[in-house]
Amino acid sequence: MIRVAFLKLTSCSGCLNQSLVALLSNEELLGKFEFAYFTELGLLTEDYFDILFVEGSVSNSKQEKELREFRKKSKTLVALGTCAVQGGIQSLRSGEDVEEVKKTVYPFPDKIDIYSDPKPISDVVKVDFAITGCPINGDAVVNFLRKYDVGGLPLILPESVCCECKRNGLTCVMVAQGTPCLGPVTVSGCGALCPSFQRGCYGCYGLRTWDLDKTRLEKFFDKLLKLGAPESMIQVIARGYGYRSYKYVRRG
Amino acid sequence: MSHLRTQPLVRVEGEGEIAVVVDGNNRVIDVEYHITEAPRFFEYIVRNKHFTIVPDLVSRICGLCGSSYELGAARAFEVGFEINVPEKIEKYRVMIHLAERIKSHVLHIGFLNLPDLIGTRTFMDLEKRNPEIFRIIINLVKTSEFLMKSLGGRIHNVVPIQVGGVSKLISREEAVKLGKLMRDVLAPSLEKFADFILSLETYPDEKQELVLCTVLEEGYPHMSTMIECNDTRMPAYEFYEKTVEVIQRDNKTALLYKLNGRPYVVGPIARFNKNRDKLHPMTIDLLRQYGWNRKLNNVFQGAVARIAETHDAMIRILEFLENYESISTSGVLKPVTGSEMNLCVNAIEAPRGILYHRYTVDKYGLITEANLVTPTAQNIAALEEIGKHMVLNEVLNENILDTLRKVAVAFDPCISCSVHSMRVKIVKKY
Amino acid sequence: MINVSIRTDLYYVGNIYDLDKLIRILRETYGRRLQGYKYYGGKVTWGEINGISDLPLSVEDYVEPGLYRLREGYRFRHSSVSPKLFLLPSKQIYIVESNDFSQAKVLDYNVSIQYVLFGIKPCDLNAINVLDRMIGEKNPVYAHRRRSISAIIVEECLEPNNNCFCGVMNSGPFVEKDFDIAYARLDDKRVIFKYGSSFGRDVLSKLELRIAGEKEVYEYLEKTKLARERTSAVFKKSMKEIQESLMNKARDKELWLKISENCVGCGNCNFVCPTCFCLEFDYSINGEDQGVKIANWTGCLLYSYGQVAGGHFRPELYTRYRHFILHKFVFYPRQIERLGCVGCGRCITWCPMSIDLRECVNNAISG
Amino acid sequence: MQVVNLIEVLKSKKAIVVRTIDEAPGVKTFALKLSGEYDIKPGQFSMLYYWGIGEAPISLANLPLKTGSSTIIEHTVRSTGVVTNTIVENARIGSVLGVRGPYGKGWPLEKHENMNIVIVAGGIGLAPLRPVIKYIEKNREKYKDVYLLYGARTPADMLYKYEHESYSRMPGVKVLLSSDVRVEGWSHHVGFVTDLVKYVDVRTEETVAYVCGPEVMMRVAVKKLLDKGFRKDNIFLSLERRMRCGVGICGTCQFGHYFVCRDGPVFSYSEIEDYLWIEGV
Ligand SMILES: Cc1cc2nc3c(=O)[nH]c(=O)nc-3n(C[C@H](O)[C@H](O)[C@H](O)COP(=O)(O)OP(=O)(O)OC[C@H]3O[C@@H](n4cnc5c(N)ncnc54)[C@H](O)[C@@H]3O)c2cc1C
Ligand code: SF4
Ligand code: SF4
Ligand code: SF4
Repeated sequence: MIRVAFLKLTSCSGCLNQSLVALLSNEELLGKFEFAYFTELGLLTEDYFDILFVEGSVSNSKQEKELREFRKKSKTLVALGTCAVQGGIQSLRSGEDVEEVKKTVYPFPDKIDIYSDPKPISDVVKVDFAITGCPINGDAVVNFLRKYDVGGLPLILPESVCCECKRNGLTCVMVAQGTPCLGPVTVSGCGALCPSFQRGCYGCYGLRTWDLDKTRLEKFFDKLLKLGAPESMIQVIARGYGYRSYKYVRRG
Repeated sequence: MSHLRTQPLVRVEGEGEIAVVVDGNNRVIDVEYHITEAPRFFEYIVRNKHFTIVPDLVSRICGLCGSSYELGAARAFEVGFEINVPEKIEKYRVMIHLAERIKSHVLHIGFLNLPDLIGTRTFMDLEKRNPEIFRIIINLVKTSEFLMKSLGGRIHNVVPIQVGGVSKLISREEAVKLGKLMRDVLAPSLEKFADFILSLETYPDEKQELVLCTVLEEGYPHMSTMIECNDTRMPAYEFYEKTVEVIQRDNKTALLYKLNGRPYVVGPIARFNKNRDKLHPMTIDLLRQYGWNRKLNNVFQGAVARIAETHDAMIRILEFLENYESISTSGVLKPVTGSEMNLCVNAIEAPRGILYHRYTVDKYGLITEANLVTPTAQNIAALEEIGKHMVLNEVLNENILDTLRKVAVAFDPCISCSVHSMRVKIVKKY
Repeated sequence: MINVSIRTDLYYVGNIYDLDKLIRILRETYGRRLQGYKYYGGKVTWGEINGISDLPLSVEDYVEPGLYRLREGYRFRHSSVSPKLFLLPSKQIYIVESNDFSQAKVLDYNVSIQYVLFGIKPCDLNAINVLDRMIGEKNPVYAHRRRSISAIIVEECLEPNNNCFCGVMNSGPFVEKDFDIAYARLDDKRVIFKYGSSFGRDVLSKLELRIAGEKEVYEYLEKTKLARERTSAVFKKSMKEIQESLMNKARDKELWLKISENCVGCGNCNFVCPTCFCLEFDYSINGEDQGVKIANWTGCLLYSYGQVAGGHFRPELYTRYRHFILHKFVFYPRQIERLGCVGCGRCITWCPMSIDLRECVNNAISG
Repeated sequence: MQVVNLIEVLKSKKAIVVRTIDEAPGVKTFALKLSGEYDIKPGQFSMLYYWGIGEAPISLANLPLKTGSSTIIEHTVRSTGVVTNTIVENARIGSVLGVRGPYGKGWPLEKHENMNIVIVAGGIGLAPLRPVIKYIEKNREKYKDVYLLYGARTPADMLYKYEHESYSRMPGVKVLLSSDVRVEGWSHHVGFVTDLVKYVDVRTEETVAYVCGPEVMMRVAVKKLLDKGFRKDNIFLSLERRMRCGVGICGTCQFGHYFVCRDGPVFSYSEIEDYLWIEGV
């Protein structure tokens, strides 16, 4: 049996739940993988793991330490979800004065132990494979596990959401309805969920880095603004879901 | 310990700890439940964001009941901007919300609570102990996943809910198919599961006096701007911003909520005990068969409330799907941004209890301030009181810790911070 | 271009209800199944045509680069889909194999079904010709689907849309061969029919249409001529000069960088293009422990195109954008002796960045 | 008319690993046993399938060996990505791999009888050329002088080190080696393999060159060979492009108007002159 662990850092458990549900829905996997560590299920064996799935970003030293310890016990580490891969939605506070941030929520802000910016886990440990998404698509986890079982990893194809949108035979909401859509600059994987519900993508799988540079991206954002997108839509991908990539893209 | 009241409140979820304080003779003198999760500052990050994107943002607060956040926020803005969502569309959104209730309750009972009720270590052990129930639970998880995906695109952070309505509804054919699947697969599994849960004889029966709070509505509680606590009714704004006390304990990220100095309880128990006569008649029938058509005595009986709500939700969704008319017009009304500051308030019954949203929005449609109160945060105080009451003055032993863990599990603070994973910390005081 | 001596006996006139009759005859008398542009839920997609109510008869597409609106009207040109969706499915399981390679399954072809492509456009017909030569028998999935098409019924365009340039690509807006029946809407009611094969003639004879009068034929020819002209005045140079010029400038990096400066590499143009045929093979394992090879659409504008282990043959977007243009205008002719672009304008319409292929070609040859 | 079936086009044959050889860090040679005929020629390639993970085009690395009812072929695989990593890491004697092929056009060896042959190989590029050497060895009398110019980043990265001596022992065969970096104990050339072209001493009109290696290296080689007086149609290159199907339906291996899988991978320089110098074509 392949021993699997799920570790949660700063996040919402959504990706863990997606994984859990996906696993239970594919029972043949239950015979091949053993949950060694999964707090939701009350499993807390802590010796060694073949696969460690990590959900969430790192936001304080305690988590950083825990993550390093778990890495040491694991053969393969998989970053699960946009939080782990890019920092996630909580990155929207990155670059801001952390004391101010604390103050808006806590009466005693100085008691809160928190980094100024949430870190993607690749800042702390070596990541062997990344599954992006907020939340991840459960199919990606199933695909990963099935391939791992035979000795390999899935191939990551760098694509935009538009590719899935078109393959699914959807009508482009941006061109045909004038609805602002972040699909062209967002990493694929969700199956073009939002366009399939007749709304624009808001970038939850993170910003693509390949092929984009600052000028192209700015031109695209201008286009969205012209279509009436609120600034916030751009902030959400540039400073939240795609925070890491955006920095990379801007550096060029 | 410092007591104070402040305006902005915080949500909690994730990893937790039980702290037991013992005296020199190893007797328990105090119990604290801590949420050790690092905060994500949603109240901060929604600031300066346009209100139309806020439902999608706040749905990321919870990976289990994301759609409650989404719908709760959307409704808050609709209330604030006086947008009238057409009845049919509103009904559709309610169905997504009920589907989430099913999914959440099934996960909670199956994975977290059931092991305690039947005395196994984890859900996985059930495979050998009771393979039939194991199968049934997996089946329920699968079908409720399918239901969520069909109505909302994914199992949480659903896609169609937007301020002003939904972006797309399923077609009539899809509804018929889905209805059939529910009737053929979900319903029979749920009947069996309900039979199992309602016939268990392991529920503790002693009475707990609880202050119960729900949103106030004509039907079974769901979403409203009014709150009812025991018999007192008041606007949600007044309740959360003026009446309840908020306490931040030393070094802890979670805030405690109290009402007139006392803990109160939100969630399935509160809803059930106050409104069980408003459940679907078929659900009431079912409860009667097992003698459960009565007030629940304590939080350990929460599974009964959850099964009842799951059953009720399933029947309502079934009826909805089987009489489904597709609406051809687009489901989203374009909200017009107000010219002044708008106060947008709403309270929604997430699976675990009342979720309160309050946003102030400026004339450009940007959020200036936000306040979110989650069910788990509100239940922590009650959790502590009940836990403490059960173990006070006893000599510390394994059983005590287990009891404390069970109390938390029964409350279902949130799947990820459920006390199955809680580490126990013992503090000595001499 | 158009024969001046008018032969009226080739043409018949009817109205849109004759289209319904045509559908019924094909379905009932000939037992065919119809595939075509389908109006459903406020959109035009691709699917099975069961009657006149499935046809996009009372909508019209208004397009600009990067913009598409369906509005009331009777001049539907096209949508983002094309017959490619039917002939070369966007994602298709090609083969399922057991892990010792002892067993293999492919999808069951239902060879007995005879399809008719109904109401496709002249550019679509030409695109099918391109695909026939490009993939034809090489890809069994395509070949089977192609063979299942027993007849092709074309709707000609008397008023092409803003982005159409089929004239200059010699693939529209009317058809002269490779079809069975073609029809065009003279106005919102009258429809003029012609046949292109004996099968087409037989079917038309069952419709009991009136033979066209000289005036109607004249009107039709006049309109086609105008439409052809409108879709021909696009490029600054002749096709031969364009091709030479494109090849000569292929190494001018600055030029191509400029031309592709607005592109974000999303790949929409590839997917909507009726002649783009590239496939990505995806390997996975299914729930029954079988290895599955799936063919998905891919395209040269995607980063993954040319990406190889430890490197990349076309890392820069401009090289892929250049490939798109060179392929359509230069390489296809070298591969299959005909242009790869049929001038349908889809890539222009559906580009979220409103990039206009015509402009790019013009810039490339003059810049 | 009978339409070809997908099975004929895409089904992999079962191949059992009968021998593995560690060539260099991350590079292994696998001898694979297939039942029946597998008529693959030097320069052609197979699609190797690691079941469930994916396929990769891999050149023939030795002449096929027919034994009774089965054929043994050799493929040298360098681990670089998803499929190759999995093969190199997991495949051992007894493992089952899938093989489709043979595909592509090989080296036109038969056309070049009675000529001198200059082989220029860089790194893993020796793999598709090794069967050429073996073929010449078997048919030594058919060819005149033979040069093998082989370079790698370091001597350790060289393939088939255990055979180099036997190559140079063949009559009329000169083996010139080169390492990109200076390494202790290395007595051969230090620098690029293309530097060795200047040592080739043949009448160019009677000589063909077979080149395989990284694309930059091939470009330099072509330049030097042309400078030396080689005719364009006497220079042959084995090209590499991203490849999915191997049979000309996926379109991802296009190089100008060629499909590398069907029209290549071996091209004469005169065929691809138009394209070779265009970045990213
Ligand atoms: C005609 C030909 C002959 C080759 N012969 C050999 C050989 O003898 N030995 C050897 O080690 N390598 C050879 N290669 C290179 C080898 O095909 C790649 O290293 C291999 O495909 C990488 O696959 P991957 O899955 O490990 O890489 P990933 O990057 O994970 O690639 C995924 C897929 O992309 C395609 N791909 C990736 N890289 C290449 C590439 N360089 N060329 C073509 N397709 C690629 C494949 O379909 C591959 O499965 C040859 C390539 C070609 C085109
Ligand atoms: S709807 Fe969005 S994702 Fe789909 S093609 Fe249009 S821009 Fe791309
Ligand atoms: S379409 Fe965009 S926002 Fe919607 S699920 Fe996909 S990646 Fe996320
Ligand atoms: S390149 Fe553009 S205009 Fe030409 S056929 Fe393709 S989509 Fe149509």
